[in-house]
Amino acid sequence: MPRIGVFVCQCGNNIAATVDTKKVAEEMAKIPGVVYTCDYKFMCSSPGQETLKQAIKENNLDGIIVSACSPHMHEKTFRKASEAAGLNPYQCEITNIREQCSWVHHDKTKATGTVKSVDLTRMTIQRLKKNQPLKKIKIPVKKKALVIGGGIAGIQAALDIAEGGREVILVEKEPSIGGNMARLSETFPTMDCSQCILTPKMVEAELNENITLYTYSEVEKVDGYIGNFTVTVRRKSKYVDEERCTGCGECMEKCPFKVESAFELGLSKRKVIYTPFPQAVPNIPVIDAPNCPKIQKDKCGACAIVCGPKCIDFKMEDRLETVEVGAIVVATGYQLMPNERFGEYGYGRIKDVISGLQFERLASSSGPTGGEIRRPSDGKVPESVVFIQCVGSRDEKKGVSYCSKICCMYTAKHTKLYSHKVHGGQSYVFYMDIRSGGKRYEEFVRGAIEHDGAMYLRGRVSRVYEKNGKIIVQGADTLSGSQVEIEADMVVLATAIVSREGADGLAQRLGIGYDKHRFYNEYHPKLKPVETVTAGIYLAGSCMGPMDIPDSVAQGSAAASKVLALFSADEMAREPITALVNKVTCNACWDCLTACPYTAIEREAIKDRKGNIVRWVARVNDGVCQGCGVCVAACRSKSIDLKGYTDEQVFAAINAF
Amino acid sequence: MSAHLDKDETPVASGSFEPKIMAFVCNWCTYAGADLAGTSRMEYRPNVRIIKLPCTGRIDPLFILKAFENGADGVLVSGCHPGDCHYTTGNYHARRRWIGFKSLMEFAGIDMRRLHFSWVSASEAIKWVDLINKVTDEVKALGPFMEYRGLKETELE
Amino acid sequence: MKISYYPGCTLNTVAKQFDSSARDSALAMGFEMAELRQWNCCGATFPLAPDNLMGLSAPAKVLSGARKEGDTLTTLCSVCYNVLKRTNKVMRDSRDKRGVVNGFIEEEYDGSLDVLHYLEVLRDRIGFDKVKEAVKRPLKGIKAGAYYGCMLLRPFEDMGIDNAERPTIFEDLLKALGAEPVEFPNRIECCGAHLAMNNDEVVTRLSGAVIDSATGMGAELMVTSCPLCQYNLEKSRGAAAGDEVPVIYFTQALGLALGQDLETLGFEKNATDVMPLLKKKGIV
Amino acid sequence: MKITLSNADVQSKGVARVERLSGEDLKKCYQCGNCSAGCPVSYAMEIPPTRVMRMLQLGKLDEVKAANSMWLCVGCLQCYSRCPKGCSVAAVLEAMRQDALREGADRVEVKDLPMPLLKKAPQQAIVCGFRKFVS
Repeated sequence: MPRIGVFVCQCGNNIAATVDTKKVAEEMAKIPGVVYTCDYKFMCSSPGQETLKQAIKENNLDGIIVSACSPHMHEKTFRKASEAAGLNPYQCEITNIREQCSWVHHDKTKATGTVKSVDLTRMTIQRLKKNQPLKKIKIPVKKKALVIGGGIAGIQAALDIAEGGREVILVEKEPSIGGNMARLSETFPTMDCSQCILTPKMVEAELNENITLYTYSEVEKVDGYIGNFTVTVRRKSKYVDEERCTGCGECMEKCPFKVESAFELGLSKRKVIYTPFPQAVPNIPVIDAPNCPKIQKDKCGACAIVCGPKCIDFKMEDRLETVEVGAIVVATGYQLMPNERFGEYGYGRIKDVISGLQFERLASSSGPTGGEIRRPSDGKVPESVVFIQCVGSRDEKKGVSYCSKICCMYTAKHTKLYSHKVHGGQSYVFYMDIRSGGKRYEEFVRGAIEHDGAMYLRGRVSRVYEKNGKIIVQGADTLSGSQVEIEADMVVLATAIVSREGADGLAQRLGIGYDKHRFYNEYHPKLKPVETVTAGIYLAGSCMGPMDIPDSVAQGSAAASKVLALFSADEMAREPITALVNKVTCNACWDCLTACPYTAIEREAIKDRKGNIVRWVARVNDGVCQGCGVCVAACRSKSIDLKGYTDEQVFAAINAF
Repeated sequence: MSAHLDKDETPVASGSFEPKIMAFVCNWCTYAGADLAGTSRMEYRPNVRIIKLPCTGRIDPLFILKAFENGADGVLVSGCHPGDCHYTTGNYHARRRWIGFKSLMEFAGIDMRRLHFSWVSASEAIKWVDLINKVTDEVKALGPFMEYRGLKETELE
Repeated sequence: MKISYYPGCTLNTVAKQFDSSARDSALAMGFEMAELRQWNCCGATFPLAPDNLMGLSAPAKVLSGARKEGDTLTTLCSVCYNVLKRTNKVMRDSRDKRGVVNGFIEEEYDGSLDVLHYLEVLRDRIGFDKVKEAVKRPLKGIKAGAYYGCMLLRPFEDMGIDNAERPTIFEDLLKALGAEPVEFPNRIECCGAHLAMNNDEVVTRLSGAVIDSATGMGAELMVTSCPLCQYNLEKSRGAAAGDEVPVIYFTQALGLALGQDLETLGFEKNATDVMPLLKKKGIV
Repeated sequence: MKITLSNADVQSKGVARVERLSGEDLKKCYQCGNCSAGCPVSYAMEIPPTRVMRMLQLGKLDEVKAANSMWLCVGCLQCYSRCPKGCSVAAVLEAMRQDALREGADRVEVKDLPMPLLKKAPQQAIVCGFRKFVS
């Protein structure tokens, strides 16, 4: 027979005004198994808690009920007190007779409140009888982090974690870290040179002894859970020994073959053995294998001949490396929507119709024109440039429905750069709305119009075509209500920002959610902006949606602080409200596995003594399970239960109704 | 086991039938919404008894049948709004299961007006109050639900 | 091969040369255009307001009749093509509208017909490479501007004949015929269409802009796929920078290249004279 | 220009009718101007396409009906083809034209049409013109 104690709280007059707490206690004493009851003015006060502790000890109670306020208020308080008195904290249950009873039923005769309190407490008592003592789950934490993506968000996250004294592996797909920010010329609203503020950070990341750079590498597989991830990284063959290479650049000089530079977005060519840009970190070239005649046809090999330290190896192969980490920060960034989709703008056919990112390269002092604005077709300095905003953004028919957020600002910046570099040149901007919410952003846009003379036209462009060597832009100015035709020398499209190609695949490998645009989902859009539903995996930057540099950096730091908090203790304690599989009855239908929102359910092989697999069953990973119980209701063979909310407990409460 | 305080009194005989409503709610949205109704000192019909679960996705259809067996005249299920689930998708599972379960309940002869499914967020105290009043009044109008109560007694015997 | 053919009103009257050159070219390419036994006017405009089902009954009647004669229907006139193809899609995709329209015309048509423009037949059923092989009199040295107009291409999701902004089907055919297609900006802009009835100013301006745009890119010949475009362009030619550019139907160009008699091609019925150009280029 | 706005304008029944007839949701239009930019006859319209949509959003149906815009639209669908919201101004104008024609407001008198036109123009122009201009 259980030994249960019931403590009914008067909460001053909050409960006692409409509930006869004494009567409730008396009624409860009649229930078999209840050996102690009392009512008290303030159970949560220190003397109240002392009463509770004493009663547990003196009466040797193995379970207690506190009928008081909402469990959201004081469940922790009373469980802690129970624990102090030597009782398993999960043998303490709360009945909510304040928010659910005395405060919402104003019957001064106390009849209504008393009946309901008796019912509710009775239900909790019967539930308590089925409780099992539970233990907090302790999970060991590996204090090493993995950051995926070496753009500004990833670099920031890695630097902050490293400065917090923890090791970080920074994985970057390209041969150099830097991301899209490395392509930018100046940055709004301060007009700092992007390279000038980014390069020191890149170098810092390379030199920080807590950071290991895995460039030219991709995450292939992720196993495990918070504190204990095992990640397989493909380290693509660079054909250059990173350890020995001194970065002298002799090989690139001597390489006789050139292809279009992806970093320069097709605006210039690079060698087949290359670093994407001069300030690359690490400053180690890679060989572009598909274009290398030596690798493809065993011809040439000039680079190997001139290489002093002899670090070129044409036979080098990809390596798979496994790393063990406790947390992962995903910062994979964005790309631009393919402009070719908008045939009316002539991108790809008219050479001088370019994307905003290409304009950044033209304006960048390290770009293909050395920072002079010259058109790609003939190198002429354009006398008039038309900027078209919202190409693909806010276009639910051919593009994406959302606003790409940064284009208003960078277009204003482009007009400024253009007016500073080309005196007498005229820029025109077709816009729908100017979205310049941000510190000093509105002033920046007004500056472009008022000081730098950009002509802003409110309207969209219908069509762009070539005529007699000019580009004709056919648009509308809705403010004057007229059609507008402009003869331009160059057209710049502010193309929509979209998620990275393959973002969905990575999300599936990581077990994190993404929206229909393949942007990653934060756990909560307001209160948990850098967490994901998978514990231990955090987000930063524009892999979540279009974002500018200040926001990306802030998020990188935010994700890093989450990682450092996780790493602050050797073990992580979690509520033991998790699901549990009955391996005997589980028939491996995997309904639980498909239902689980957290990928907490794994397949476990049951083996005989010889090690042959006899059958499969589901297993719940306590490190991942969040205790929602969806799997329990999904299980047809009733083989899963949820600790703390077992079928037995719930049915006992219903039966006591 | 649960014979306490006028429990065995036949409700109809007393002349003023007061229905018993069982509510299964999720911990994060509706339970918190009901708490807010309390802290705001709103008033609603006293006929409802709440059972808290982590998520509506945890609700086994059997819970509802059991509630009817144990004398509930009406049952209410309420959780987070679609898209707001604390567990991301738990309430979608609940909704899907609910759709299938509804036809089974109809087949089993339960008047669907005795069963309510709703979304109440943590800030919707007023919605919670209105919901309880509405459900109570509707079930009251339908009269007591006796069919499943016999089932339980025979089972116990 | 036999393909059902819907000529439409204009091809039996003022655009006879469009019809005859197409039929002869078809035979030369190995298929016969079998004119529907019975047909009526398509209405010459697809009702843009979706509640206007009455406007669908005439084209639906044509389609229903054609279905009884085969599974493919081809047209020459872009407008007929537009109306029939879109009506066919409605009859196939919308169960409600199908019911109402079938009620009007007392038929049971389900939209199962393949409606193809003659250009599509050449491209998809015959193949432009086959056309190229059959050319006997290549249109060498002629810079030709292919004028699409609106109805052949838009709306893209209904017509689907080619990319609505960057079509190539017309140019591909001209290339196969040995001509040099000139891609000009206004090739997908409107000619003024039915405003020919009451608004010469607009038609002259729009069609003039089309010709200007083509000749500006060096076109010596305009090629059309619609009698109304043909009419508007020919009529407005004088307004355009004093140009003497002739306008012909694409089937006339096709027939010419396939080596047909000049009489069948009916160049004399055109309002503009193509002969000087052909002579200059040494083609005839 | 000054307009007075009332609830009756903003919730105009006439405009709701145009929406029903055209199947277009006028609220979707966010005035980007692409229709006006690409419309071949916009230059001659008293109220260009973008502004047609705006005036209707404001409930000013009569003003739009009084203008020549709906009679000039050739239905080339360039507006629809490039509208980022998938709206067809052509359908809206056609719905209004239909409405006017149903009330008997013919745009052309058949007897006034010049003989050379009737003789030379393709039948399709005349059929189409009748359907667009005559009740």
